[in-house]
Amino acid sequence: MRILVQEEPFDPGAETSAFAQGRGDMGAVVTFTGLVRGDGGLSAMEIEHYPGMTERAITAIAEEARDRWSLGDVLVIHRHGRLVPGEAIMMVATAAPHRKDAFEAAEFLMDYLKSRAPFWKKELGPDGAAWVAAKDDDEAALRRW
Amino acid sequence: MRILVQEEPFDPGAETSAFAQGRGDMGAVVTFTGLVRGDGGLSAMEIEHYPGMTERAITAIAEEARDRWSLGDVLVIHRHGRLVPGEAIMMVATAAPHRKDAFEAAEFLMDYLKSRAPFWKKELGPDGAAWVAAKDDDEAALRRW
Amino acid sequence: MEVLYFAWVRERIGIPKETVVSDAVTVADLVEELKSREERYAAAFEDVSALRVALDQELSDFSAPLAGVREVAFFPPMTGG
Amino acid sequence: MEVLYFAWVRERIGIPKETVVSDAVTVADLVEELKSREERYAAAFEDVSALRVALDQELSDFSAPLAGVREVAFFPPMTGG
Repeated sequence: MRILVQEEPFDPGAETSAFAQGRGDMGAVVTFTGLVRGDGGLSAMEIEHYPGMTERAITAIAEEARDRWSLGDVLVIHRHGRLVPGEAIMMVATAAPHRKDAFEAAEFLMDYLKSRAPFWKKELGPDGAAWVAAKDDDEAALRRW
Repeated sequence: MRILVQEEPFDPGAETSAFAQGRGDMGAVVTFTGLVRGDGGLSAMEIEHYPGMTERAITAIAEEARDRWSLGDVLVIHRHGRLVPGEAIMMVATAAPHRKDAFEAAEFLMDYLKSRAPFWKKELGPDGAAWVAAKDDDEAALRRW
Repeated sequence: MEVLYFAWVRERIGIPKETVVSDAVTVADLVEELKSREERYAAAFEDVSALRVALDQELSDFSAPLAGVREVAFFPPMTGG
Repeated sequence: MEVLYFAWVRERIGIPKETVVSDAVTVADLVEELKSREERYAAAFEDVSALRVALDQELSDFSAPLAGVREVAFFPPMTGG
């Protein structure tokens, strides 16, 4: 299990390669990458987080995923600081013997990261800066687990 | 949309990088990579396919995914021929504005590729060669779509 | 018409492909005709419920008519992905 | 105890962190105490249903007791991922 909370950019492809490497017993690797969208004239995104709690919260989420599904490994990378459109904000990767576990665990991790890990996004666009509001949909997505 | 049926190995990481590159309007990229598992003493896998029908079947599956979900792009790579444990058999990637579409479309593509694309796997192990039997689970997985 | 065999169907029949001249009306009729030919066909088509058929590269079923079909393929359930 | 503010709560109050000496029994009591201090606190805590609270870096709620807590953090609903 590997959890990285960092300001530096990362390369989702290189992380996927490293994660999938030499998994003789795992048949399925699922990755999710979240990218900054440039629609609405967005010029940058600033992500604030709560150092200390962030790592704890993500570790707890990842451990719960490992308890619930048969997983070989879990990777979570989440950036903070300033990002521009097209850049990767975060990624999740899961490895499992079977695809159902890998998919479900990745979706579970994403649903929890959206609403339970202490990150806050601010969008900078033509009308200035605005904090992204939490979506009811994201809260609802947690109820299925 | 890009569909590749090939004997040559491919690098899931490099494909992920290329696929996720410069998607200013897509917030979510999901990838699934299927790897040859080495458990049970498996030494190699041979994948037979039906040239011509394979490409048609995968194209039809990918087009259906684009009709059903809001997707920016779809990638499917599937190998045939001889593979050894740890090698990537296939991958699917989906890009969408939102994560729900990217996840669901990737799972849909996988479920259909498992049972509706003309590939047949043969496992070579300590007791000789054996064709992989289709699983009832895989047929059942299609019913949710 | 061209008849193709894949995976263990191909192995049992011993060839990947052959040209068949037949008056069979449906896929099931063609299967009966092939089974009556030789033991290896009878062995391959013993249990058609374990088989799938494609007509001109589209999945079909054993009751489908063969009129106008150029390529028939028989194979076990697919195991891709 | 240390009190931390994030995102627009931090912006409204104007500081990311402060040390607060208080006899507040619950989080809600602490919020009332802070609100009575200055207008910027009253503005930040105007609608606590729009806020979340963490006690010693674990999500909690406004009725939770503060006994033994060293770090309290107030912030809007998270928007990670």
